[in-house]
Amino acid sequence: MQDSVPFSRQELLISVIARLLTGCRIVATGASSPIPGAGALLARAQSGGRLRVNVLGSVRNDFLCDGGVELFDLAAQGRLDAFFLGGGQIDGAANINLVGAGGTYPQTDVRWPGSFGSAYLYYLVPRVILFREEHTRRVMVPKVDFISAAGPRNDGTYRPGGPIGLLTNLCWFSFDRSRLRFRLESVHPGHTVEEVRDHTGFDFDCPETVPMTLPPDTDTLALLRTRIARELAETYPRFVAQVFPEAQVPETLSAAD
Amino acid sequence: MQDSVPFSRQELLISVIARLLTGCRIVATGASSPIPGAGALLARAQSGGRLRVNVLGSVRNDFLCDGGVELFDLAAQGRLDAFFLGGGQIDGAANINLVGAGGTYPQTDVRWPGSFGSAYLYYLVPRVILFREEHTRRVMVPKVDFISAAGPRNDGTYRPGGPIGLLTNLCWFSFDRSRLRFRLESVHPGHTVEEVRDHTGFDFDCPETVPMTLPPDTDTLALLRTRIARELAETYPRFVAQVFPEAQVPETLSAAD
Amino acid sequence: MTASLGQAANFVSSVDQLAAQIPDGAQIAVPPDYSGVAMELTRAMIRRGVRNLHLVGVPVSGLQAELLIGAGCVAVVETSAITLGEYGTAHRFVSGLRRGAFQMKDATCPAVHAAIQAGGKGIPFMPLRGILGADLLKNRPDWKVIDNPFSAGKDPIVLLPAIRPDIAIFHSPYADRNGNVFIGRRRELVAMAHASAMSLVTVEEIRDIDLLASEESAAGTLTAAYIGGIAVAPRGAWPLRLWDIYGYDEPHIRQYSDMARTEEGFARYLDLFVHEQRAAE
Amino acid sequence: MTASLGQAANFVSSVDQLAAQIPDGAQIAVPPDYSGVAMELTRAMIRRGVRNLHLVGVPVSGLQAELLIGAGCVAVVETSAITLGEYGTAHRFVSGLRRGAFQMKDATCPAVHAAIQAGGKGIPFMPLRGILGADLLKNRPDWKVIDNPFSAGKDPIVLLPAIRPDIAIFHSPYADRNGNVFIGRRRELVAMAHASAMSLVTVEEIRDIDLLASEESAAGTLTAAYIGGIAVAPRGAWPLRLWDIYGYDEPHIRQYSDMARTEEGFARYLDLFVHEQRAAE
Repeated sequence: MQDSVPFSRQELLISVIARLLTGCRIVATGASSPIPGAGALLARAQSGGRLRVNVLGSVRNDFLCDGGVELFDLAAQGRLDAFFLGGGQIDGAANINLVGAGGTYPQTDVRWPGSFGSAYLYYLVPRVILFREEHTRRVMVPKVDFISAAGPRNDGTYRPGGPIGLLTNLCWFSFDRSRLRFRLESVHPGHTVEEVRDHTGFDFDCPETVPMTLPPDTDTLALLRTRIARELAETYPRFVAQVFPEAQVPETLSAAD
Repeated sequence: MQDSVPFSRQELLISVIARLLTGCRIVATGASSPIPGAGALLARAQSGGRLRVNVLGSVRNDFLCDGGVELFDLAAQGRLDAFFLGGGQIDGAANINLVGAGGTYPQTDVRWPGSFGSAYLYYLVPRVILFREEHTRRVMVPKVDFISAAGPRNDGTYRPGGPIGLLTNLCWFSFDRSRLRFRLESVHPGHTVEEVRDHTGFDFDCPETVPMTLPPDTDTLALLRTRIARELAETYPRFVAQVFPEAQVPETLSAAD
Repeated sequence: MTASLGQAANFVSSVDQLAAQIPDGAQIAVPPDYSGVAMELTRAMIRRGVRNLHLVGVPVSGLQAELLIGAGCVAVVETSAITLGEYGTAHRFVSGLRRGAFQMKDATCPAVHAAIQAGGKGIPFMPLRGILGADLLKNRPDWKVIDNPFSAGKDPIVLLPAIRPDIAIFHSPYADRNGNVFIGRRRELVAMAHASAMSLVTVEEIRDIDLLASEESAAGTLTAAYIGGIAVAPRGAWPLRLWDIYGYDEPHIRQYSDMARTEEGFARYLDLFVHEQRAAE
Repeated sequence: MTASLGQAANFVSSVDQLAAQIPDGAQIAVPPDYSGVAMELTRAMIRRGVRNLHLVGVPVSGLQAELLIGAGCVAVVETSAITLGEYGTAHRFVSGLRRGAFQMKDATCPAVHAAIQAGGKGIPFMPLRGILGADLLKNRPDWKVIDNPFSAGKDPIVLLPAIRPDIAIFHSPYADRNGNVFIGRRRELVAMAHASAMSLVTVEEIRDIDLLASEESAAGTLTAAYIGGIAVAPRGAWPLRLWDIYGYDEPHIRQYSDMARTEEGFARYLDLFVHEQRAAE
């Protein structure tokens, strides 16, 4: 690493997301998604204005005017290039569960809010990035208890979209659409392949040598800590205060001066 | 006739239409329809504000805000109580033709603009008033050459709407939904049943005694020639100038004073 | 509290009068927490003791569903999620679900939108891509899968039956003197109103203007023809946000989520913020 | 003529540049005569000599279709009507139809709207009530009738395949500095833009504002993401009306209808008002 600037876990994830969005025309992020939101805003800043970003919950970064359905229609029109989905459970076939675990549906032992738009966007958006910070065997399960949105199955179903991979606190898996399996592409600095194996409940492909996830460079960190932090603060003030404590200072000062 | 005020052919038609709209909640009129428009505005004035009227082409009498599709959606929702349809040809089964006559479709000898919304509204709006001033065997044919919108057929097809009757320069026919035939209800003042027969190419039911169409009373004529004429003038200035020449004078005067 | 404003217009009633217009067993459509939720009316509905509602979140719901479920007003919940977002867990929803207190119809956002649009278009169903392979489909016998009749090969596609609620319920910044309601770009409110037999709307205020008078203002208007009643309810979305006009009352929603952990706590919340409210007016 | 305004913004081009973006054989969606027709762009298209267009009137067309048909630009006409209203007969349409100069796909207004909405929703088809028993259905093999899968008894219903035009073309009063276009309550323009791969728009002017900045103005806006190009064309709908901003040039349209009775007359009209136009600029 030529860059000696230290960076946080969140900054790494944001920079990875921004790289995954290279070349996109329209990207949207959903509710309670500060890291994907920051990643999308960073990708926009680095795109020279070619990327449009829609941050759910933002006023300034919301270019839609046709109500809640427009994002979904955009996806079906083929205009939405990337979106983010998580899951209370994610399995090795890339099925995701946002509904509940244990027990018998609908009386599950644990209940999450619900599937939101996953059962649709997952099928239509070409670059779905599965994003879940917690990387444990509780989340990364052999088989989800309830399929909110199914992984690709190559069964001839109309499906222009699907996961390109899964990003967690530990690593980045790509998803192989022909083999229908995750493949470990890189492990984040400070973590190991063994750690990933220990905390993953599903089987995945693993090359002999797994590179380290490329850390953000100095320019990216500087951009992130200034302009991106300020853009994000409109929607996620608490996240920005916590992750980019210095970014807010100039704003507060200039407002007070 | 207790009323001695003379009235025009158009005033009679307008007053008949207003009576046919009694009890409606929402009525719409289409393009190039000054007489239905005036009838609807008259019915609104007489409803004490309970009737909403949408006059296509009007700005002041257009309460829709959701684009061109809203009128059609209103109809399918069951909210649009009455609408008007005409036809280059109308037959005794209440089929209407707005496309063309003679020759072989699409190379018909005569071509009219097209079916517009008839193939839909005719099926969904409970009180469709067929309105065609010209009452000749050219228009009132045994069988239309092209069915833009079909008359009711009692074949189990979903059809909450359909014609309540046919109003022309000569008479008012009701349409009998069980017999699927027109019935001569009244002949306009100055015309006869024989005249109607002579100029109608289709067979219709005819009672032994056919009453005269009820003419507009003095109050109705007064309302029509003042407030209604002024309301209509926004959309149909030339019609108003021709049919209600005196209605415009006060406006012009007051504008000049 | 609200009856003094806009009384001249005959479509304006009180929040309690609106609540009285909602019969037991009604299917009601409600918007998400950020889109203008009629919370004051929701409290009035609980006070009136409405029962057996079929609640449709268009496409999701939150605190409004929580309160109605906790107060025993709801028989069916049809939604793509029930969430208080970052402000805590929807305990009454989770607890009611576990006890089987209501029928759960889990959906996905665009499916609710499409079914509501089908309702507004008066068509019996709407097709939608996606969903295939999801367990949602197994648990929605009302959703059907057919082979796309326009496809040469095998091409399964989901058909969603139209949703036609009895009543759409929401809160907006203002209505005009003729009962037209400003909805801005929240077109899900328009879709809900078109699909529903009528809409009951609370507003911050009635303005002495005509929203239909200009192309600019008409563009963001729900026309009065869809409205069954309007009541003035200042800060009527509290403790939720109203667009960019006022924000969430975060401490209150967190307090709610804390109290709602237990049935007793929830009952105390109702006493404090719903039933007592009437006495305070 | 138009290049001098708003040149700073990189999405703004000239009317002729927009015309050059429309390839031969393109399926283009156009609004009715009262909703904002890009007539200046239409004249530029004729000058550029575009051929084999598939013209979709959403849901009808008028003078724009007349000119394009008369000038030999059109291979397919899909519409619920072609009409000049009270201003005369659409002679070139009628004459072309008689000569079999183009394929005619007669429709009914709500069917075009529904098919365009299906295009915008990315669904393969949309069901619609009505139409059954009409000869329209006989002549539209692309429309299918199925039995409503949600009905217990026999319940035939028409399915319309989605329309997904290559280009939506219209004229609006103004766009903002970011390429967002004001469309007011003309939501058929939004539906067309959503369904189409891109939209080419002419405007009276570019305003130095941000239409997305307020809920009020955003409500009447088509967001820039759908736009493939904008050109400034003052009185760009002439001789047609632009909403309530300017009216029809009635004498001109009557003159058109008179001249268009014969092919020679129509050719003279083109010389006078389309081809000569370029020299005059």
